[in-house]
Amino acid sequence: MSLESLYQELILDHSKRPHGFGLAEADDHTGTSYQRNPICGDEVTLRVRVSEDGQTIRDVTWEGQGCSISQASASMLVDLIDGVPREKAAELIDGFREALRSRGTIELDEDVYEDAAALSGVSKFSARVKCAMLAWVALEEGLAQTS
Amino acid sequence: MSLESLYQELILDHSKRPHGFGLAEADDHTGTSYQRNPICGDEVTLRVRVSEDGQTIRDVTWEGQGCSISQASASMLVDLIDGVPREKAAELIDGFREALRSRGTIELDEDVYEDAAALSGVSKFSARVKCAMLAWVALEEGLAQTS
Amino acid sequence: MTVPAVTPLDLAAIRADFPLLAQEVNGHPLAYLDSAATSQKPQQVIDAEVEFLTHTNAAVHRGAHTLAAESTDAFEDAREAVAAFVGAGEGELVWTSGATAGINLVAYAIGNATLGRGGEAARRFALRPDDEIVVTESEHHANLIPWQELAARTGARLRHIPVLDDGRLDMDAAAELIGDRTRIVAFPHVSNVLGIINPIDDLMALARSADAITVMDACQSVPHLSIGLPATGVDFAVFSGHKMLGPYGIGGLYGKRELLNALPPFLTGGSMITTVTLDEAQYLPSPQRFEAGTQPVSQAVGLAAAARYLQELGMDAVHAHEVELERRMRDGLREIPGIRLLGDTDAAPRVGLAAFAVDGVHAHDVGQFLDSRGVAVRVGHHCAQPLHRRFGLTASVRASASVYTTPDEVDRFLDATGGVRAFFGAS
Amino acid sequence: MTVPAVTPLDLAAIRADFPLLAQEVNGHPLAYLDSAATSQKPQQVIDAEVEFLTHTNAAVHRGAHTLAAESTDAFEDAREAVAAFVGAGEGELVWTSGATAGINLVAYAIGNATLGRGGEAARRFALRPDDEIVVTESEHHANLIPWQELAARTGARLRHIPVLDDGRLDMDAAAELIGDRTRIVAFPHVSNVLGIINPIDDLMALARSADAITVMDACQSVPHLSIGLPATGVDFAVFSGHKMLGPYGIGGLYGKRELLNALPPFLTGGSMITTVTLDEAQYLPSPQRFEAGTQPVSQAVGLAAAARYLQELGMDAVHAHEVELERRMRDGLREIPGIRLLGDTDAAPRVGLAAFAVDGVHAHDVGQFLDSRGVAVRVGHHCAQPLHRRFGLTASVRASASVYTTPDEVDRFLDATGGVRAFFGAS
Ligand SMILES: Cc1ncc(COP(=O)(O)O)c(C=O)c1O
Ligand SMILES: Cc1ncc(COP(=O)(O)O)c(C=O)c1O
Repeated sequence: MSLESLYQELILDHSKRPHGFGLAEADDHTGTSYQRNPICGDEVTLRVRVSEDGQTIRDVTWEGQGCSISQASASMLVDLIDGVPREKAAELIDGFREALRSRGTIELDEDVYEDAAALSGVSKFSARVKCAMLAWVALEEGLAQTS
Repeated sequence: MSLESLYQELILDHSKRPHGFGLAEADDHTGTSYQRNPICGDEVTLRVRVSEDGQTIRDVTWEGQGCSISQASASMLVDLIDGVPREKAAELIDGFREALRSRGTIELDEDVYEDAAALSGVSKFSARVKCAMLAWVALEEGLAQTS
Repeated sequence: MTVPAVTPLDLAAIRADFPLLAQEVNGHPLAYLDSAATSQKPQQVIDAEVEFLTHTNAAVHRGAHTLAAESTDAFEDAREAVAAFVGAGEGELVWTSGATAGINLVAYAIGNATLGRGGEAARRFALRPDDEIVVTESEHHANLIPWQELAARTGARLRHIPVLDDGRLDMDAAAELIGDRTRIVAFPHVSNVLGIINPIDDLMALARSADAITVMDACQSVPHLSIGLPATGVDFAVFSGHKMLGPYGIGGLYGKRELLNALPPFLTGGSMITTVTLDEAQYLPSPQRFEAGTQPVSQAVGLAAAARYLQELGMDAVHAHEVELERRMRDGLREIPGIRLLGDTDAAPRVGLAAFAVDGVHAHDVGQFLDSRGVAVRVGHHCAQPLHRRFGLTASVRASASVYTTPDEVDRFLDATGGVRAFFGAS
Repeated sequence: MTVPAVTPLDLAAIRADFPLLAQEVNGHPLAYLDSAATSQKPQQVIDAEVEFLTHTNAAVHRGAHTLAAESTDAFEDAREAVAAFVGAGEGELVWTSGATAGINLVAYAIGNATLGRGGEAARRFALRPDDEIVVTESEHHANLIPWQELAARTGARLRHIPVLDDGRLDMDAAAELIGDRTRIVAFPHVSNVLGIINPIDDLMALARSADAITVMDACQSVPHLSIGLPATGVDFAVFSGHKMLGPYGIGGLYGKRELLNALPPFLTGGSMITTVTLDEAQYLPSPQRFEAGTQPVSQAVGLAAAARYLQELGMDAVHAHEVELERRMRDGLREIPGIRLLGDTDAAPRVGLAAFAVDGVHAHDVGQFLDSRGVAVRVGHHCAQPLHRRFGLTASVRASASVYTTPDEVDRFLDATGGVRAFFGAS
């Protein structure tokens, strides 16, 4: 595995100019989760807002600090998840987790995962999988609070 | 090391007909020590009586149960130590300990140790050294109470 | 006990895997009959550890570099393999340094809960004075003293299920003992002295009706039986690597995941926390919560190799082999005058070991005599003083088998044992 | 710091002893600079363990048979060798599964004394509410959380000696902190992040004037310095085998004999008792008192081989070698723009490690980049979150040397580090 396949341009770009950075106000329709990678101390606080009927994701905002993988992953998640139905989000999270844990055997589909598909390469670096998962686990937990 | 050099006739004889078995009454001139081998549960309770002036050993009695080495060693000690000056007893104990811990490099002198010299072979069986030492440690502790 | 039909073990092939067994002792081929104390290790286990140490070795869960990642993978793969061997699921297998450490972990963690550690979730573990902890009279000290100490620290009372003359647990007494006050029931799956497989379903039924926490000492069963720990229903179970063809310094604690995550930590330090300030720490879930500090990484890899080795033999075949040897041992010992077997009953299933006393000859002397014939057995109280006291003994002789033990070794053991009383002139 | 004149290490010969170091990583020769996390093991250590397992292996302190006796001798000889390495006398070296376990042992034993265990002799250890335990801000979690937990269980208060901007301990603050209420002072001999050798004589003087129990974390000093633990005056000290060229799963607890014999046991189980009834147990003196259950026997043999290996190199030569590498690392890092060294002072003696942050690039990314060049470093908080917080960081990069580290490896590390910011476009 080359370093360049891990740190694709797209990833470095997202990590430097992250989308959705800065937490929106909390209200009755938001769920918030704080996740931390115990190994390196990387952290993400992510807030997800759902529609009135709870069925659709309205927006995702977050704050945190960490390596370029964890920051880019959060940023890419924001792009992907905004406006998506709740069920679809759960599927996306599951698929993302499966691919990341696959030790390089499952590629994320670009048509489905958009920019986040660039994170496929992380699955070959098992020590970095947690970094990429941080925001997605936060989303999962945040969503669970909004049901 | 052959089994026969460990279990000499003399040792088996002493173990079957031990000398000094049966505790004498305790009084102002006696010291008593209980010793136990934690590995096998062998135990010896030994009582030593000293002369009025405390300088000479008057008699040694004991009770206990255990392997033939531990029983024979106590019995041989009784023969050797009865009537010996306190200081001499301490020397004998030290010499015995040194020989037993020598892993076969030091032989006990028959002229000094009498029957107990037959225990020299035990020093080559490191797992059995504790068995042979049991009564001697008890004597050391018992004597310390009579000073 | 009915033994399922299985392919018998290929003993010649197995023995070729154990380099130590080929040696001579005192001029005789070694007959190693002390496997219940510690087993020998096949070349596969040694090789797995050496391979790890010479090609992969680095700190796990801690670095981004290649060797660290490979080591972490090897370490967690090992956990999966050992967990699978005992049927444990994710988060249910904690590495310990051995069974003793595992039981202490549970006992101290309960003690910590009693002192208010672990917050709300841990309340269910807290003991009150007059709560009762029930053990058996056949306990190895490892599953006895930690509970004595916990009782002494918390004011709980320790009670015990007596052993019958034939070595079985007195289950009537157990039914009386285990009741409303019982908070913990700790028991051995298999006694390391009697070789009897205890009726754990009955014990579990009693414990469940009392809503007690159950702790099973599986030291002498995991290496010898096909066992699925979750299916037994026990809350916690422990075993040691060195008794199951694996390395020293490693063992497993199985626990129901929900319980492990509610239990406060025991050992604290690195790699088991999320956030640490100078004043307090937040703990990771199981298993990391209980794995403070650098873990026995190469040993985990070795233990996984041991589990795979056993799995390939097939635990049913292992058990059938060992039961046959036990039968041979016990039948043979019964023929020798002046032998008193401990737990000599056919009314209970067993593993491959036999403990006995020789009339007029101390166990230590018996062991020494057998050793001079190349036969290695264990003598002493086998860390079960109360059980020996129960039978009026301070020490016994124990012969125990493993996958590599041959009928011929058993015969040599029997033959030598037959000569003991004559040598020592016991009448 | 003055370095004594010593024969320099023969690096080529040393490297030939470490099979793992010969490999390539990501197309580059491996430069293993993560020895402070865990060291690599020389063939001599691996061979000693394999030799034991294939020729001697049996349960120790427990049997009369030949292998058991030989194993016991090997185990106790190993203790003597490791004790000699750190200057410990008879009964002063307790085997543990590692430094973390050693510190927990002391902390829990003190907790047990506080709960009344250990009788009269143990009273001196009992803590009262408002007693104080003093640690440092530079602690590894292993020497912090056990004391937090002990404080939480006993009502004692935890206090800490702050770290100055340059990484040294604030000894003025220490002099203020340590006083009448201080019962325990725990400190690292060498910080695993800063590499600074702390002024332990001064700390000991303060602790002694307060009559406090002293506990030294010697994890990062024993592998790197010539050290006689009794001469330091500390009451207890711990170290880990795997950081000193030895196996995982073993470490040492040094303690003054008289204190060890007064301390109540921690782990309980087999082989640490004299008499056990169903209700209570009597304990052996140190070291057995603290060695419940089957010990890491082959690992003890391996650790003794590691101690002999280091002794043959000469610890003064080892230290001189590592100090030179440290100098080279730190000098080189100072030249690279955007690097912030932690504890970059020449006012304190040091061991061979350097930790730093790279401006605009997260430590994880730095580590990944270096790994792609074959350079293995550690990234993260190195189990010292409070110390990182002190410097306003959550993570850093640490390069650390051992006996086998070459100047060339350091240069390759420096070279690679010089390219980090450009790769990640940090401005
Ligand atoms: C200073 C220090 N203390 C304690 C420890 C803990 O040692 P172990 O993980 O071997 O128990 C370490 C190593 O991680 C250390 O560097
Ligand atoms: C039944 C039983 N329980 C517990 C133990 C303790 O295991 P370890 O010494 O490996 O911790 C043993 C072995 O000695 C045992 O046979």
